[in-house]
Amino acid sequence: MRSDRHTRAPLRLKIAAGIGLAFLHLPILLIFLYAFTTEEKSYQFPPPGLTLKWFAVTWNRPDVWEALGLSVRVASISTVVALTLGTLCAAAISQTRFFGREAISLLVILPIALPGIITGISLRSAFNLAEIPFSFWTIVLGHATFCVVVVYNNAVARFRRMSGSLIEASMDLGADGFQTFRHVILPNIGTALLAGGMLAFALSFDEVIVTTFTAGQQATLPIWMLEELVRPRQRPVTNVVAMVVVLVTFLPILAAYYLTRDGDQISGQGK
Amino acid sequence: EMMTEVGPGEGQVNIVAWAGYIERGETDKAFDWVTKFEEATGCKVNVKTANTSDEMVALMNEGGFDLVTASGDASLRLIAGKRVQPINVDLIPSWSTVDDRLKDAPWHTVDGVHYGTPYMWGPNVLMYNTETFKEAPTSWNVVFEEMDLPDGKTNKGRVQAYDGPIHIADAAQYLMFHKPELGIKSPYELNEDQYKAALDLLRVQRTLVGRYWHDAFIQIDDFKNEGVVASGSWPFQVNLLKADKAPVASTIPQEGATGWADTTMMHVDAANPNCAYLWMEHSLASNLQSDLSVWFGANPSVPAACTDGRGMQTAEGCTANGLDDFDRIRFWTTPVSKCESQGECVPYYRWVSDYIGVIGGR
Amino acid sequence: MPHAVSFQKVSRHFGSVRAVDAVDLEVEPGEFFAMLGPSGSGKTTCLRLIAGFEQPTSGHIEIFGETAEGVPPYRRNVNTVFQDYALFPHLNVADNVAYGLMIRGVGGTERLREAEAALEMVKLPGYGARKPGELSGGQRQRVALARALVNKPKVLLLDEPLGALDLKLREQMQDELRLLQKSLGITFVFVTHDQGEALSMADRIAVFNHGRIMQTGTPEEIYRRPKTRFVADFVGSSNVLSPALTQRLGGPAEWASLRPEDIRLSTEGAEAVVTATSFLGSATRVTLDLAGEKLTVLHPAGAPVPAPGAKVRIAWDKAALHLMGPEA
Amino acid sequence: MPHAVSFQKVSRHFGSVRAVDAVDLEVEPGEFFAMLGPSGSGKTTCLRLIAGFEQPTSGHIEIFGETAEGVPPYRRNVNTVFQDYALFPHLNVADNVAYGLMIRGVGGTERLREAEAALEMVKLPGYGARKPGELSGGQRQRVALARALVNKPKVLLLDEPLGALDLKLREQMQDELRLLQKSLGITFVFVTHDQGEALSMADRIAVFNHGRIMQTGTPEEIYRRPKTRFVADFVGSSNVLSPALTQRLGGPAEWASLRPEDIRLSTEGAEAVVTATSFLGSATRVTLDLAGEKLTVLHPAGAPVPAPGAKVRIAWDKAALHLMGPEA
Amino acid sequence: MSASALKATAILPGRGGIGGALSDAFWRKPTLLLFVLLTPPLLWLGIIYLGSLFALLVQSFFSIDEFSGLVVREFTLKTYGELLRPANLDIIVRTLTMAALVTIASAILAFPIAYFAARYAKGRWKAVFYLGVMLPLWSSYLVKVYAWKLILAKEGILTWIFDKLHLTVLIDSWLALPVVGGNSLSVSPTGTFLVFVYVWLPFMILPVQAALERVPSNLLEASADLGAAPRQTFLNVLLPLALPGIIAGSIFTFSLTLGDYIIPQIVGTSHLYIGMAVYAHQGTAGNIPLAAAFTVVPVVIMGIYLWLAKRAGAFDAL
Ligand SMILES: Nc1ncnc2c1ncn2[C@@H]1O[C@H](COP(=O)(O)OP(=O)(O)OP(=O)(O)O)[C@@H](O)[C@H]1O
Ligand SMILES: Nc1ncnc2c1ncn2[C@@H]1O[C@H](COP(=O)(O)OP(=O)(O)OP(=O)(O)O)[C@@H](O)[C@H]1O
Ligand SMILES: NCCCCNCCCN
Ligand SMILES: [Mg+2]
Ligand SMILES: [Mg+2]
Repeated sequence: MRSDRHTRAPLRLKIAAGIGLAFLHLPILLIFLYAFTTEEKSYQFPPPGLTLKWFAVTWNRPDVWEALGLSVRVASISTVVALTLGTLCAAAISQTRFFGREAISLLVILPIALPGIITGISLRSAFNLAEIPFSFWTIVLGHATFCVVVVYNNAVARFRRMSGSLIEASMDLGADGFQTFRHVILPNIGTALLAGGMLAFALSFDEVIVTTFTAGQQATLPIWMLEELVRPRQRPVTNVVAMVVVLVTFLPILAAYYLTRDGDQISGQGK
Repeated sequence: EMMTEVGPGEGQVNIVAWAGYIERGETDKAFDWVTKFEEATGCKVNVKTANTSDEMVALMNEGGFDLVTASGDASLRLIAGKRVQPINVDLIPSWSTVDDRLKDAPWHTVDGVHYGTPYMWGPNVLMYNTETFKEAPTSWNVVFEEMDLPDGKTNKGRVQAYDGPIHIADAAQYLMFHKPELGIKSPYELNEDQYKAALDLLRVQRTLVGRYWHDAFIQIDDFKNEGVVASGSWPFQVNLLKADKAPVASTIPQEGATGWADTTMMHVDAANPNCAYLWMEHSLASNLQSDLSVWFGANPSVPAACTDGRGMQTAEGCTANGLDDFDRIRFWTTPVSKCESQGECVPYYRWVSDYIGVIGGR
Repeated sequence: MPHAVSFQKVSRHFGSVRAVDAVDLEVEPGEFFAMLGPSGSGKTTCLRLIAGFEQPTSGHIEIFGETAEGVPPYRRNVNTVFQDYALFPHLNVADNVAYGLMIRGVGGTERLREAEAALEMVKLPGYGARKPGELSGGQRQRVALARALVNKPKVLLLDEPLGALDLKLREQMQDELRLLQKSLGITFVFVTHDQGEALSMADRIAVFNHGRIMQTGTPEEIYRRPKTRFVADFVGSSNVLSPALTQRLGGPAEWASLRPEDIRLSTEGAEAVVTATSFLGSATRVTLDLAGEKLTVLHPAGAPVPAPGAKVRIAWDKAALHLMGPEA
Repeated sequence: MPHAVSFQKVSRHFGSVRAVDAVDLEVEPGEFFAMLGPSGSGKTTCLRLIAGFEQPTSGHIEIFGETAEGVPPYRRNVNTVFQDYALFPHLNVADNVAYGLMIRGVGGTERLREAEAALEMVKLPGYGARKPGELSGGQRQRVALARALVNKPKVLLLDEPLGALDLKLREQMQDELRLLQKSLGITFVFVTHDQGEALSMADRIAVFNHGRIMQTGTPEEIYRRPKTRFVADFVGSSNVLSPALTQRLGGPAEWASLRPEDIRLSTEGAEAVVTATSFLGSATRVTLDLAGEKLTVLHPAGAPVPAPGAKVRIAWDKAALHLMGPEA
Repeated sequence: MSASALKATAILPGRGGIGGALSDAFWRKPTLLLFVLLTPPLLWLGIIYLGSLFALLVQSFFSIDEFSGLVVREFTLKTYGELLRPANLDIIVRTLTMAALVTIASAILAFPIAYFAARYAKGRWKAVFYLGVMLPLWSSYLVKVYAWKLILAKEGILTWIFDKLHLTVLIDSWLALPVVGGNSLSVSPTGTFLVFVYVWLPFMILPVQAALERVPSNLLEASADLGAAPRQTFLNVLLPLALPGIIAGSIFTFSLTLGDYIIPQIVGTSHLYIGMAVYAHQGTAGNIPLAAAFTVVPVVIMGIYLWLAKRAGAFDAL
């Protein structure tokens, strides 16, 4: 391995990258800071004092748990749907050649390339036309639609890197279509699906706009936050929730990183 | 299709309401007029907050709600659009206690049929920062015309206005006082010239306003953090800011004030009609009217609420909130083209698009 | 006994491309059969037709006397060593080798034992626990071989299995492959575009061009008695003489081939001019200009090499001039 | 006149890996210089040191008499043809070739004219408008060559430029490259791990192993008089004889090399057993077992080939046995 | 081994069962497999999603009854007439300008981060960069936006910091500028712009980094070899090759800016953006036809954009 031909980065690049990262993170540190402020009605800087009580307060607020529960359920189901649809699509696109392939790759990207508000109000007015009442499933419908693409992209990229002859090799060795899927395809695209699934979960978990239009009266975590931020009861509670979400997701993100990185190395080793 | 009897509750009722209208003690434990209702009737109350009358109409048009606390500029539209159903006042025992001035008010009574129960009414006040204004401003000009405020600094960027087309009426009312030659009879009935004058005034206002207020809570925030010192507002914001010890007060300047008189109306396709009727009765019969008028700083539709001790309100409080100013307030109502005062007026849909234009700088 | 593989007028067209065009072919059981030809001549497609990855557009294929059309690859007792090996990156070497057995439901210990035996056969004992990524090219190639052989196929197909290896390793693997094939007695069908490889390894060779077989025969036949100009040219860098030149040199007016190693620089015979020389180690390649046609001579090591520009005379045995007819 | 390239005790270490280890090297102006060696022996690193992509850990480098250390690649009048060509995928062929001119500020028409001339030189006239992706491997190689040559560098570095091409194309390009180098007179430094390529193309060869130069010399010197076992073994598949065997065969107790083509099957001389034969076309390779050591003989075409298992006797010219000393 | 090899038949029996039969069928008729693979996603995306989108666009040819606010389902171009009124054109132009500026700024900010992560960061540092980009992506969008409100408010953190540094004059003179300025940073287009850039930046970094990782380092060496100084290599090789990644990223930044209505509502001057206009007409005013007509704008723009991006090969970099 000699990817490291350039040993040192130019100083200017380091500074620019550092400033960029700082720009990305200072506001997040601020969010963390205000999870500890003693001031509950409005924020003032610097915070008048620090306290841990908001963690307990948050823990004891049933509305937080309700919203969190709904968000987790919505994101999980959306991710499962996106994984299924995205993988099917990726398999069709990369394993076969047919008229309209290009159109399909465009179709998959459309829901994320069009602003969320369009997805939102299209679905909402379609629900109205079809007289479908808002429910858990209307939210999932909206979320899964724009999550498909992240799974699809990851899977297509992995399929592309996966040597085409692997599938033939498996069949050659006596495995039929299903056995090949189970023993060769799945293990090889697994980490890509994991990464895609995580991104899909993240997108769904944090989606405000599409949810606003497809949730009716249900509150997912972001909708709860919107309400809470606009009409604050105990402001730091939102910060506690945001902070906990970041910390809780830290490990899975790291895990996904190492998993997909290894996957790339394996499939890239063909020389 | 008016209901003839109230059956057992369905378990829930969905209400579109103004911010601060339906409290269950979450912001302040003392103000809770929901919990007891839920316990007594088994009807869980779900509230969707709306910020403008237009939002309310849109939500009701879309459906999924049982009740709405509609102001006069929304109620007639809802009735005309057949979004709300006639109310059988016989099923609401406390109907008789309603303020006589409101019982047959034209914004909820059409051809003698009632489309709701009155909820609350009040003025749109001028809220101001008491550190900037040592004395209450006497004219709305502080938010309409560029000037130096008593603290010696310009009002540019330090005042706000309501982000709803109905604010055109505030401008018209201001002109009624200052430009009588325009001949405005009602701020909701404007001919082309009068309308144009109002828009011109609002265009001047646009240069003074940094950000329009759309949400009561965001306005509160702007008064705290963005250096806003004067704006048309609701007593509700004044109350909350005062509770936070912010230096604000409110007044009704010499030009008078527009205001609102809201009605609890029921959706034609209400899924929970029984709970809806139970709520309407509750809204008139319980501590609600009294506590609400304290909480929001406005006037109950049941005058007895000021005095009968069911809630926190007192006779003095009601007077302070303007219970006796009913005739001075010009209540929100939907502008229509066939208007009473001068035959041909600019209809509301133009108010909507033109106000968007004004905010956008046109 | 039926042929190991038999093609009867087999064609495989892709749109307007005739990848395989009315090919008749017979591979005998136990034979080491090479398919040789330039890039795009249809060798791989032929192999894929045998393996079942392609279906013939027309014609009939039999494997050991049984009809193969319509039988999916996983039901053919035929295994393939892929050009890029196609080892499963997520499985270690032992599991790669045991894959076919696993699919057939052979139990865990049993199949690992057999895999280890196969690895021993390809001289990789004890490598079972490694991942394919941790092997060198030659080692991977052997694992691919073991993975195919462990299933005891009736025919083993190899698609340029040595293409990616460097020269030294390639020579070594050539010897090993041949030994293995002879000792196992399995029919090997081997695709290559390297004529040296085909000549040195195969029992018989089919030379492909444009989807058709130009000639089938033993290496000696192919090398010494090419039927066409194409074969003569492609197999060993032979000199192909035009009818005019052949006639000038004393033969009939036919196309002819003349091997570079059969030409001697001599004191008598036709005169030619040296245009270039190139040292090959075991010999020097001398390029001549003979009456406007290019001629290559393999000049044995040791003897003095003429300089470019020198005039030389050339001679050869009568028998070395191989005639291919006027229209080859 | 100074050397084109001169290394004085140049080392380049990567951590504990001594990629290039105290190398002394001189390349003469106008020379076709080959660096030959197994994978990982430091050839590429040497080339990168000349191009300026690597800096020596110690030692001194001069290019045409000027110190090269500390001079960035873009200020060296040296150009490289990369192993995988490194053509810019976003530029068409003409713009690729004209890149160096564009960088130097040569005007649009002028540089396209020069690019076209360079393309003509590599026999790709009229290909300017294509994208690199639309070319075959050989064509890309030529574009890379044109792109380097158009800058008229003083030294042209080529890192296994023919590695990715197939046999036929490779032979053709070898001839073309040599012609071009001779006609332009530019110094070529050429890296390869294919001994045949080095022998047939270079004026001089440096054989690398483990970051060190084992021997430098003309192809003939390298081939016929290898200084060490490693060189003998690596350059042309020579037979390397142990001191014991050499002695048995009548020589001194030294390591020796004996070329396969120098051995004759004969009626007298040492007796050996044939273990394998392999038809190479122009000859047959016969593998023998001589007193337990393996010996390869290149048996000329035409003569009858002994079967495996047969006993044969072998003979060679005294001069063919090249002694390398007791410790080579 | 050889003996048993010769005994077996050349053609083996199938696995049997439904799996076996289905597998054989798929093998024999690949179009059947394709059909099975594509049906679910096409039903979902092609029928439900595109169907809804189409139904929405159809509504732009309806109008609403001006008094009751109910939709009149008769074909008319009236709504488009309304869309083309100057006030609405202002909104469209304003939004496009903002989206373009946000995209350019994101690209400029993203490039060094992506470049460093792709070329120089190794091992642990690579992981740090990855987390550094992913974590902001995972932190709540809304909370981030509100954090910015806190930073930008007149009584906010920036003011506090600049005040401590005695540099308040800097902010004030910027805010005094026409067009970009305003009463405070949080009530100015500058503020809206900053928050947009902040929130969408990771969406730009990831594809740019992916594209840069795919640029073989020997192309950069080839460029240097041909005489190009680092700056020239950047302009002539690196930038063009990273372009698909930048375009892929810009699909996000551009489209997300086009449609967002929350950020300009929280941090901004009450000037409408397309997202807010759609939201207002749909939700506040109940004017679905006009809202639908407004959505046609991003749909058309993104349609063209995607088509161009596809041609530039940006989809591979997404
Ligand atoms: N799936 C396919 N679709 C279209 N054309 C194909 C397909 N497979 C092969 N071909 C074409 O058929 C011809 C023969 O291809 P084939 O792979 O059999 O050649 P080959 O002899 O193996 O060449 P190489 O030595 O380059 O591997 C070529 O022209 C090729 O482009
Ligand atoms: N950037 C680097 N970092 C670490 N080790 C390196 C680096 N570049 C080269 N090496 C090591 O230095 C040694 C020589 O490498 P080099 O690339 O010069 O070999 P080579 O002779 O060109 O081999 P090949 O024929 O495989 O190209 C190898 O062991 C290699 O792994
Ligand atoms: N991380 C949350 C940002 C919201 C992005 N939503 C994308 C959906 C587009 N339809
Ligand atoms: Mg092939
Ligand atoms: Mg190298």
